[in-house]
Amino acid sequence: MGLDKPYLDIPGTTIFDTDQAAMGYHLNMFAMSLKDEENREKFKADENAYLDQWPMTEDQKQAVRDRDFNRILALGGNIYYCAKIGATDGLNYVQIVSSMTENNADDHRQMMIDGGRSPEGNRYLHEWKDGGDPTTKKESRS
Amino acid sequence: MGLDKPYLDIPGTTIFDTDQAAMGYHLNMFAMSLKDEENREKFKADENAYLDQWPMTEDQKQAVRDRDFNRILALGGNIYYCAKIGATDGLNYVQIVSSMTENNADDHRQMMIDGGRSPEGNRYLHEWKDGGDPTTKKESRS
Amino acid sequence: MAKISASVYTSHVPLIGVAVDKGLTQDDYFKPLFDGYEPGREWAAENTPDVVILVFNDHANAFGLDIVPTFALGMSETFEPADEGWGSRPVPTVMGHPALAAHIAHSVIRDDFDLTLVNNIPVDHGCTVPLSVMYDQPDEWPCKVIPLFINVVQYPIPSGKRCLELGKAIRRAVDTFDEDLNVQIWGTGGMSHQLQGQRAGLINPEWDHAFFDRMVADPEDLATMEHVEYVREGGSEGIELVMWLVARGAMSDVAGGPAPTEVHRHYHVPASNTAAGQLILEDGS
Amino acid sequence: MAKISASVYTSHVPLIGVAVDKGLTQDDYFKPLFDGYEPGREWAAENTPDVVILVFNDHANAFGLDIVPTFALGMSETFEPADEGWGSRPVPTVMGHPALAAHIAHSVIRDDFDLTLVNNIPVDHGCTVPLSVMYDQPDEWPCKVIPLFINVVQYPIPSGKRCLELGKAIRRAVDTFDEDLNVQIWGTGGMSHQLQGQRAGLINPEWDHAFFDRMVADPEDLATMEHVEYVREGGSEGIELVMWLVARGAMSDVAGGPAPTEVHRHYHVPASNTAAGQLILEDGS
Ligand SMILES: [Fe+3]
Ligand SMILES: [Fe+3]
Repeated sequence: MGLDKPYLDIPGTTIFDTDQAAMGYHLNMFAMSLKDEENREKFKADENAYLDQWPMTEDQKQAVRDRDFNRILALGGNIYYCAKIGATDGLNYVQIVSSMTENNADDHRQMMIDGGRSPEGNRYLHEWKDGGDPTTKKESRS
Repeated sequence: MGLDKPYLDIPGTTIFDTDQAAMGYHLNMFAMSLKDEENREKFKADENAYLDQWPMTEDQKQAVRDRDFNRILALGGNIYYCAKIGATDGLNYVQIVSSMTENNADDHRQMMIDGGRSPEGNRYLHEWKDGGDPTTKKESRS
Repeated sequence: MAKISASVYTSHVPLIGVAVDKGLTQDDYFKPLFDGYEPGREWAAENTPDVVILVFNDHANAFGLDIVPTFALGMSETFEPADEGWGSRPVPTVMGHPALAAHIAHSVIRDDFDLTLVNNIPVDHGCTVPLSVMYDQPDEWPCKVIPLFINVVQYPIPSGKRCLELGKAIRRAVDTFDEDLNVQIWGTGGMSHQLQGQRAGLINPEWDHAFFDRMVADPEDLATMEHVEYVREGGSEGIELVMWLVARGAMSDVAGGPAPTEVHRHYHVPASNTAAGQLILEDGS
Repeated sequence: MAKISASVYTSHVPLIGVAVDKGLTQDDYFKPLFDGYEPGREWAAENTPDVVILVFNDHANAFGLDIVPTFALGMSETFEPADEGWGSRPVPTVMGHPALAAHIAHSVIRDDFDLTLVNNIPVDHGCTVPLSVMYDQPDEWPCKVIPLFINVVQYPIPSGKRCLELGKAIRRAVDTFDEDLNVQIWGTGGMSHQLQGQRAGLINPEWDHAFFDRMVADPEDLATMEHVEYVREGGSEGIELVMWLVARGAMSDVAGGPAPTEVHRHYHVPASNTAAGQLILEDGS
């Protein structure tokens, strides 16, 4: 049998396993490099030149340029590594996280104050109209 | 109880445990740096300047300058790390290893061809006249 | 002899650190959270240990993808706060306890745990935020800290059962350390939260409260929970709660001793994207 | 399905690699050693596996003192030969098998082994010399290799029993991998030798021969041997022999299957400072 991945049946969720890690190796190592102030400055000064130092796929680079975190995760990114891209932009975690959802940052902050997203209807792929396809545009979900 | 160290009762032998590793941290990391050709060239060009980049004790630096491998080990060095000092000098393992014993390199090589050092009389500290003190001059042992 | 006297369980949300660092703890947003931390801080002031074994996960600050240890124990004298992308937190250097760490390493590896031993490695919010939660803003942390890194980021990650067993082995190790030391063990991370994907923002108070109850009353049973349940019910980053089991395994009741005493429990939503929880158990023996 | 068909046990002395690299294998000094390797090479040519799980220890080339894993599994596509101080060996890049490595990681971690997973890490003589012993000087190695690093350099190190159990877990993992793969597992290092101190040069043929016999006939019993006996009888670097138990644990007889068949045994003193040994066992099932 192949790897047992019961977590694939959870909608809107990408588990960072060895397959994702293999796909996203350079993407994540690029993102992790931004923990150094010097590298953040270089990235901000010339984003394309900085990205070209890393043997990432063009899709991965474009997802970074677009700050499309759902796509970044689908292409092997891990949220802790890739949050450093948002940090470099001066964003906080609520801003980064909300960008992957149907909410803007203010709505997301308010949703959290109101108790967060309920697990009801969000546990299994079949509970989502689009089957929880992570590449579906978030607006079309609900 | 403290750490159980039954290996302290073996003569002429230093086990690289967490205590030795803590003592020898910078010494070993200096030695490991010599796995890079560029660093070997720097070390050969100016040994003292290179050593001064590492926060080692003066004793450790002097043991390196003296290529006194028994002393290097007593001060926390590990043979695999510190063999790179010998490698940088162009020595092979028999030359490095024999320097810690009563033999010169040729005699040591011949001893190995003749079957090596017997375990007889070399298993316990009490079997050695000097009690296996690692700081005893090797010439005075037998 | 050294002895583990208590265990603390707490979220380690970065924003909680920001609130302390920037003096925002009495703002409307943070006040209910920090009011709930007050009893824990009073307890901490009266029960300052010599050493905390602080169980947490790195968040891409100490380790990259080149070396991913399942369990890594911090052996060195000092651990510097990491720059995680926003600059380093203005908190004291974390001071280690190399002698106790070495003793634990020898004992636990002999006990069939395949630890990775680490030196001179930075510690991120996972380690420093719990210290701020308990000790606020001192010039120096009031105790030594042995960081214990658990991989909960890149799957495969260790099972709940394995985490509980590691805690048991750590208790056995501490019990045989010569010096008189008051040791606490802190399990950190959680509670329910999800930082990624379209499901981000998930919070599950019922599940979190049940987790508290089972953590106190029946950790062996709780330890059988599969990873997928943590993720489905508690969010993808709620998996961090598995680390609480390491601390729980170090309480004497799981080895047949008396039950621990619950000193304090606190739960608040939200801290940033997270349900923040805290639990303090004094050892029964 | 994948299957572990054989295990190979061999010394990995740097000088053996030098002899191959420099074409010295027919010199007076090396001829008796390499004559004894001939039957193993013939067997290797007729029994080339798809993948070798190669058990060895790093010698301060891949890991430093900042991160010391007990067990580390190589996950990546390629592993470059290390420069150990004398320049890199002129040997092919070692090609990994990421899919099987990932499967083993998931299975073995679920089985309570606390692996460290490593990527893009150099491999030293511990890995490349056994390949030269078996395959001489090909343009490319004839099989994929999954490096498995065991810490036998900085104490605490894993027990013989733990190494044997790891081998058993690896067999269970390989048995459940979907693809048809012929897998071998090689345990390397040893035999008796000591590279340090005034006792350097120690060789113990009686003990080495007994080690061979016990390895074949009763690995469970051999696995109870304490580290101090390896060091006292087999020399401080003879401790490497504990790694042979990982490979031995992956033979089916230790899990109740039929005994393996001994294909070849070879012993020669000296290779540099070391007693060189080789043993080949075909799995019985
Ligand atoms: Fe966390
Ligand atoms: Fe070796």
